[in-house]
Amino acid sequence: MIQLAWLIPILPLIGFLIIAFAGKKLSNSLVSIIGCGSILAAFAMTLGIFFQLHGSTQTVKLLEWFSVGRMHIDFSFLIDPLSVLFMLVITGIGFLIHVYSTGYMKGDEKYDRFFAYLNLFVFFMLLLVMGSNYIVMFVGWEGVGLCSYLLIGFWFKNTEYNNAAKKAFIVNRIGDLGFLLGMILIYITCNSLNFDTVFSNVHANASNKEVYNLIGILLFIGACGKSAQIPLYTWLPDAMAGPTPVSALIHAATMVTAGVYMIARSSVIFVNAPIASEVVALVGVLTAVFAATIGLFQNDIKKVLAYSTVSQLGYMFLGLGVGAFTGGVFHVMTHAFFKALLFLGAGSVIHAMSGEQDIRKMGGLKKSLPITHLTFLIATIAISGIPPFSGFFSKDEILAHVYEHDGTGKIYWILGIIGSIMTAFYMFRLYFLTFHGSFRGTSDQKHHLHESPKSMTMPLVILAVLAAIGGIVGIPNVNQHLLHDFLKPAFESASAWIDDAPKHFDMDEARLMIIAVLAASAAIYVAWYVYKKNNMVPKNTETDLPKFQKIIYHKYYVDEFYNAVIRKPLDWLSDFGYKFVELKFVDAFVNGVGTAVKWTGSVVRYAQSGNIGFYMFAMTIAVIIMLLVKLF
Amino acid sequence: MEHITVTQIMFGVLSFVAILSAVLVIFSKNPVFSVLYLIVTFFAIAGHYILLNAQFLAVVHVIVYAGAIMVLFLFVIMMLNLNKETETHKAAWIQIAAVIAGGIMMVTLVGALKGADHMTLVQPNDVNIGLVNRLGTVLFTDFLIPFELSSVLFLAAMVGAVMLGKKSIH
Amino acid sequence: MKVILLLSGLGILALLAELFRFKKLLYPIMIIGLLGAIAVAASYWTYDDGSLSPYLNGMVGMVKTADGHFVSNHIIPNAAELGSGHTFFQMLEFGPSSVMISIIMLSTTLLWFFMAKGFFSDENNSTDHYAMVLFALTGAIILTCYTNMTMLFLGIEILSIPLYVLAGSRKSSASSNEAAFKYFLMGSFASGFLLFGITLIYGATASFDLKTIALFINSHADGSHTFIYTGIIMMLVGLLFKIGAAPFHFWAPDVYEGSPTVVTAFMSTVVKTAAIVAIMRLFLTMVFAGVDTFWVPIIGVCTGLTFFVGNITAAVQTNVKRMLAYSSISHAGFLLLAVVAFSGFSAKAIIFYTAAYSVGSIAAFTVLINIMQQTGGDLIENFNGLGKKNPLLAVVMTIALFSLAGIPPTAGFFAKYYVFNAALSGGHYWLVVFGILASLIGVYYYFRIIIAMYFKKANNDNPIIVSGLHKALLFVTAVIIIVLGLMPDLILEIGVNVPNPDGVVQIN
Amino acid sequence: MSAIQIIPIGWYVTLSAVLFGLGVLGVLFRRNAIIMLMCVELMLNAVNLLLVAFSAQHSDPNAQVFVFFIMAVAAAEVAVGLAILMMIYRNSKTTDIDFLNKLKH
Amino acid sequence: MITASLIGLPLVFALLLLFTKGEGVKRIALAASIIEFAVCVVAFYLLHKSQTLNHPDERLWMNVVWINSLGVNFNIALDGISMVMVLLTCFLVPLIILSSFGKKYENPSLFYALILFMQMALIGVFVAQDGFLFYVFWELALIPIYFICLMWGGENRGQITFKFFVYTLAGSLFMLAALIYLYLNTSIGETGIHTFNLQALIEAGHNMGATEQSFVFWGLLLAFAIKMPIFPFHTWQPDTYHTAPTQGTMMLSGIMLKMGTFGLLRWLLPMTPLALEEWGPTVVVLSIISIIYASFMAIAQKDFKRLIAYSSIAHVGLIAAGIMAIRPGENSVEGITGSLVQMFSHGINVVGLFFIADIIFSRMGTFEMAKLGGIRNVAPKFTSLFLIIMMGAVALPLTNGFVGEFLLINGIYQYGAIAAGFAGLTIILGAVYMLRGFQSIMLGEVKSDTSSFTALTSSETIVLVVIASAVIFFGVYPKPILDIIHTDVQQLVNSLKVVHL
Repeated sequence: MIQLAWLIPILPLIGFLIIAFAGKKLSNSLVSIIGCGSILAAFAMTLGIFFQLHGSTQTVKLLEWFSVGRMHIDFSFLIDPLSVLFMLVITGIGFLIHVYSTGYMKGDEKYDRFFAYLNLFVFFMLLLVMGSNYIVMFVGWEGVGLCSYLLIGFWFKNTEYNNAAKKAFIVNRIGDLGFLLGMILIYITCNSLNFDTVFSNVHANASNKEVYNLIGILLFIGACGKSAQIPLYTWLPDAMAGPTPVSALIHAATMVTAGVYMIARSSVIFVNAPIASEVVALVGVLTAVFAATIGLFQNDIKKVLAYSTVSQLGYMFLGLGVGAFTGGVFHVMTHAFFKALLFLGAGSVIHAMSGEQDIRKMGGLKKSLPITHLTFLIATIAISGIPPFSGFFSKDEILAHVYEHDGTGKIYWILGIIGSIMTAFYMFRLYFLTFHGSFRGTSDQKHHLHESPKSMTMPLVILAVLAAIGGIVGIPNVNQHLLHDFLKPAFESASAWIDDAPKHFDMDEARLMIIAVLAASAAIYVAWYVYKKNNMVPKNTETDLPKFQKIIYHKYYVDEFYNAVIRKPLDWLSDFGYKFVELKFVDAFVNGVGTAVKWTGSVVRYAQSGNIGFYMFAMTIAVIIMLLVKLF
Repeated sequence: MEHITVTQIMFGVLSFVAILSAVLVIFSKNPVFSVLYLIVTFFAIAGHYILLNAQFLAVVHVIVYAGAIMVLFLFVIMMLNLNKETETHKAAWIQIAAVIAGGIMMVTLVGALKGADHMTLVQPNDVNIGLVNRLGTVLFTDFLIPFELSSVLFLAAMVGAVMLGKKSIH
Repeated sequence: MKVILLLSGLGILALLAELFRFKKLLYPIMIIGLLGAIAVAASYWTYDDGSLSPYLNGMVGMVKTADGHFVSNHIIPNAAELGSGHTFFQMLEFGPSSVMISIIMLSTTLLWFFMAKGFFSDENNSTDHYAMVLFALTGAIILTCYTNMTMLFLGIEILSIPLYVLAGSRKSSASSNEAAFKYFLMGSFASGFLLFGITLIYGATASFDLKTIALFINSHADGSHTFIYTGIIMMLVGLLFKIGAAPFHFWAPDVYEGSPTVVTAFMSTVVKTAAIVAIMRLFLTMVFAGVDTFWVPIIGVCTGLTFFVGNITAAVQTNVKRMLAYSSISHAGFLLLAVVAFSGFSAKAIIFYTAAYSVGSIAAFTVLINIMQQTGGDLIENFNGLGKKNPLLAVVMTIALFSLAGIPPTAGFFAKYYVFNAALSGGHYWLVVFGILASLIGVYYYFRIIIAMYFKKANNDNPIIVSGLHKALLFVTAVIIIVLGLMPDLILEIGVNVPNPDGVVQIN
Repeated sequence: MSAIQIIPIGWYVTLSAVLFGLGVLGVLFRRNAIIMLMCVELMLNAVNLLLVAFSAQHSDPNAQVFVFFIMAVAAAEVAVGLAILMMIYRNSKTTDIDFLNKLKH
Repeated sequence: MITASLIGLPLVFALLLLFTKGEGVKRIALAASIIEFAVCVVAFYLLHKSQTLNHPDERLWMNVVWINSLGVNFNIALDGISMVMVLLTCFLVPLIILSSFGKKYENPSLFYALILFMQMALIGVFVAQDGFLFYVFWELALIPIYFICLMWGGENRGQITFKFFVYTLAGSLFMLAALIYLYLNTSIGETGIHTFNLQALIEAGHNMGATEQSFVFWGLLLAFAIKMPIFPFHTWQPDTYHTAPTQGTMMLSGIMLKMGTFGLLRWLLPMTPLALEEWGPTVVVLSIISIIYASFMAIAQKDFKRLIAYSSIAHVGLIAAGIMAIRPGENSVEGITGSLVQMFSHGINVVGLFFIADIIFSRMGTFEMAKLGGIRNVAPKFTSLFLIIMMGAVALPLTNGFVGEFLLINGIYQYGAIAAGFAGLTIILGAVYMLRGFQSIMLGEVKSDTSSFTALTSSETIVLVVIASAVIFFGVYPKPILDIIHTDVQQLVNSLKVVHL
């Protein structure tokens, strides 16, 4: 079974090929069947592997790709607990979202195209997590970027959407460059790009910290791009332009966690790169807090979720940075559950609201959308870190490790708690504004309000269950931390340097837990007080906002800042370069040579005056010069 | 050289005449005078030839140059009715430039060849080389080919002169 | 010698033709005569000795010194061993290079006759023109094989005097008159310098015989060369004048433009070839080899100047004929570059260059004549749209211009190649750079015609009709250009042997 | 007894150079084509004189023979040259070189 | 023998075409190029076999005397490096010919004859083992393209093509001088004649002093730098690409600029070790400047064809940097291998892109991106093909652009991390301009002009599909290319002489 693992990515690829080439001729239902079926099959196979794996690590070779110098790159797959975990998330949640999409995208004229892209995305995502070397990972890495581009700009008639897609692709590419350079440095250092060789090599030459720090930072730049960390996070909120299932799958559950996967995969390198790890943690925690503050005052339902995603990703990196690899991966998993659920719920709301995304125009949807409401609530609680929902456990594990981190740990921890307070606040703000209070939309919308079809609610329910109970795999202070034990082989070599083990439940951790829960509860209370009890609705006009709120509402003007500092100068520079340097200088110089020749010619020709007296005069002068120069 | 010999005096006189008349050739306003001065120059040169024991050549020189070529010049000048000051006088600076250029040319040339003074006679002088029979022998043995080929030259010049000189039919 | 006799005989025959009224027969006789001359010239070919001039003791032997420079190896020839070529009274020597260049010039003249057919038909004395050309050719042949200063002088005059006449042969045309006058007056002025130079060299060496001069120069220390040096400068005036090199080039554009076009074609091919071969026989043999450090810089500077003036002025011309005149100055620069190079490759370079350049020029001038006759002008715009109007003319013109510009696979490319080869082996890097720049500017003005032919719209649709003879001529020249461009060994293999430039002097 | 035994060859050289230079000067100075032609003749005569002097110095008749050829050529040149001048005069009624500058640039 | 026939066939067909009239010409030309491609495949097979057997196949080379007196031989050989380039040529020419099927060129027989003639010259450049032969083919390739541009080009072509011609000729004349200089320094054997043989030239180069080597180096480099082109020798390129008829642009960008990079590889690298040591860094810097500079220029373009033209400069800059970043003696084949792979890939991609530009122009009559937009609405198939080819151009993995670019940046990194960082900017900037172009042409609401965008004709579809398939095929399976060059690249790298200044 494991040797057939190569089929797992191939299945969605086949799905993609069929739909892409024959999509026009197939009926929508057939497209759905192929699209969902291929993912389901992949999921089933993954499950099979999961049960057969027993903590082993196996490599499955599909075919040789290229081999240059010391570099031998195969299309081969590494099947180990880490990858299997991600595969499960990808295929599992991927399948659910496919199913959801059959309802959500119903009636769209490019229904087949959508499924084709989704399948292609799953293919690349699987490639990313399954690859047994950095190159295959990079293939997936860039491939998901492409799919992200295609899906964000799925409704390509809208210029803004296109811009968002383009922005996503380009910002990602900035990160990709870092990844690429990091990869090359790995190759130069370790003479290979295969994970096993690289890691054993790093293991053997652990003292080479400077290089590993550089590699780590370069890789992390890549992760920043893909996983939307400061300073490369700006694309993710814009990426919400894509259809909501896309946001759920790509921009919440799977693709954005690729960075986490990459660092977790490279754990051996990072544990030997203290500075890089510190950078990861620092950027993670800053992003977590920073994005959370922006989330506080957003009014677009998807934007709130987007910033929340950025923030949660920050937590994951925080975990990775302090060495809590299992914690980070754990949070990836739970986050996938509840964030996918949130997005799908939001999608359901938007679907019901005929495309409206502004929460100021919603309210009181509890009644019309009971299932959506319930599942959304579960997810909200989960993300806010209230036990016993899944988010609590994963976040707790990260924060517990952070607290113990040498030096900066306490500060990180405080920041983490602040972040989670804000998370709880804005999530419940979102929840109350959407589902409670009175309906603030148009009567037309009110008339249309309806619960979504089965195909959409079923995935919601399944995800709600997972979001609720997903945390049990990582309950601390049980003799067996399931997830940790499962992932152990993947982080074994890293654990030679760092203790990634779950904390045994002691008074310290209990105190931390209680503080965290209390803080979150307080935030929820405030949200309830403001938005439920007082029925406060964010104002429509910006002018009334207090200054700091306005700044936050405008996302600290970071986009504007980037525009002014990077994009505009880039445009200006290229325009200036073209108009002045290229045309007026380089090209003009070349043309100037021609002009100079002609000008000289037009002057020199006057020596040919036609007067024979002058001719002979010139000849005589020439003779005189010759005689004078050569003889005296 | 302590004494100035007769030959040297003759050399001086002839040279003076040659140079003076050459200058006059250049600076005479009337072309006819130029021709006449040139003939004087030629005679002076012929005198030099005689001094140098090239008697035959002196004779031929006078016949060809003074007798034929200069007459031809004179003839053309007369025929074209150029025997007055028709020459336009361009700006003075052109003339000055010409004089300066020519002068420098002259000085340079003289200067360039001054270093040759030390060249002395390498072999005893043979006074007979200028005689007809010696020249004839050389001309018809060593220089036979150029002699023959100069006929081509003459033919070409002749035909050419006729070609250009005769009036076009149309 | 036989060639010279044959040619002068032909010339006289041409003159007689008018008298005895067999003008109709004359043309075929001319062709046959020229073919005969070529055959005779070829019969002088000897395979056993390939040096430039056996009489003048071959190519200058070149020795490469430790610092990478080439210097001539002054080895005094042993007089007893000299003279294995076909010498006549020690005046002429029909050595390998003479054979090659004679054949080139004779063939060019043959092509020229095809080109000129019909050109003088409106003149009442076309036979005189033919006779003049043949006399000039006689002079040119003399210049390929002289071994005596007398013959050099006579050759130049025999070449020049008919040309003065030919330049003025459009008697009613003011520009033809002016051309003839300028050519004549400056020509005789230059002859004066040449003669003064010859005299000075005679004064130093007591001989007009090149071999004796060579012996003298090579056996005397540099200190006693004042006469020689001055003489060389003065001779160079006359010779550089003939080849049209700056700063003695002023006559060329005016004369080329003013002369009847076929005469211009003759001047820019045969006459230029003769002039360069005259230079070659003096400077690339033992004659002036002993004083190369003296004359190489002089000719080098002239070469650079020639490149500059010729090309840069050609670039601004609008009149094709005048442009070709300036371009011929530029080609003179290339020929001189080979002389300056003063290496074992120089002679070959010159021989090939003259061949390539002559054929290319004949083709270009043939096209130009047709254009002039049928559009009434010789401006570049008269070529507009030729690519559509008459593809044959356009294609041949293109090939010819490519050859003149030195672009493969044409003969002109190899010509330039050999010149650069020679110059580089002689170590004249800056002149090579100059030459490259000159080639580029050359491309500029040649391609203006190509652009006009293929890119510009024609002013009218009048077709250009080409006579059958000209068609054949154009075809043949194009083929020769291409064939020489692909198989240069056709000339070079049977040409002058290149002595080993790294080795020692070759004395047979 | 030849002058060459008494008079140094340098004197002749100088004389010839002066005459030659005068010829050049004349050619440059004058504008009348016929006189320019005459000055060219003067140049040739300077050469002839020098040749004869050298001939005497070297006791070599070759130079004198060479002078014959120069004379011959000079004659031929003059014939052609005057023919050209006649032709020009017929067309343009002038022999002034300043009017013969239609061909230029 | 087979190599000679690779050169001979197009020539024969070109001559044949000259004497053919009528509409059938294009089909004959297509057939000819396909036959040529078949021969090329056979050659590929033979080479592969001889490599695996490690036994030289004499059918792949030919060495006969051409100009005896100069020591010039008609010495051609197919090795792995040249095979890739020949394969590229033979692969692209049929596509280029096919791409012209929708057009009516005046005087078609001449047009196609010139294309085939150019193919002949290009193949000659790639297989020449003799310096002189190389130069002759090098120039020969210039002539047909000049006429193609001059006779069938767009606005203002006279001036622009002229600039192109003179500029490139300037470079090649200096190359000629450098080659002659090398030639004159070759040792002479019993024949007493120097030789232009590549190995002899290399030997001569190695024996020269540092200054001499520098001159030779720059002479050669100038030609290659102009042909590729790299900054600051590039200004002929955008205008020429823009003005040339699209088939001409394809020939220029797809194949001809590879002459420059190929020249670097075969003729410059091994020739002058001292100069390489001294000047190599300068060239790398220039190349990297041209990557960034051209990318900026591409961003500034409003005209799609010009955008592609500048993008081509950027790509070729990367290739050049990868080649020149070699450090002799370090046995790092990545840069060289990458450059070859990228030459191959870039040829395919850029031809595809120019064809796309042409398709758009043929329907809309403009390359102005501002006037286009929304074509995706009416031409989904075209969009997909465009997208695939564009992804190849931005070097997305699994497209052909990736392997080469990765190896190139790898090679440059081994040379210097900073250099690689700057060179790698192409990944970002490439995405910027390409996506901009794609977006403004294809995406957005359909405009009144673009609504009439007619579907692809069958010939257009075939060309684009073949190119797109190649983009993906060589992205997924670059092994054939890598295998065939492996030995020779290794040999080249090993042969580089280590020097220390």
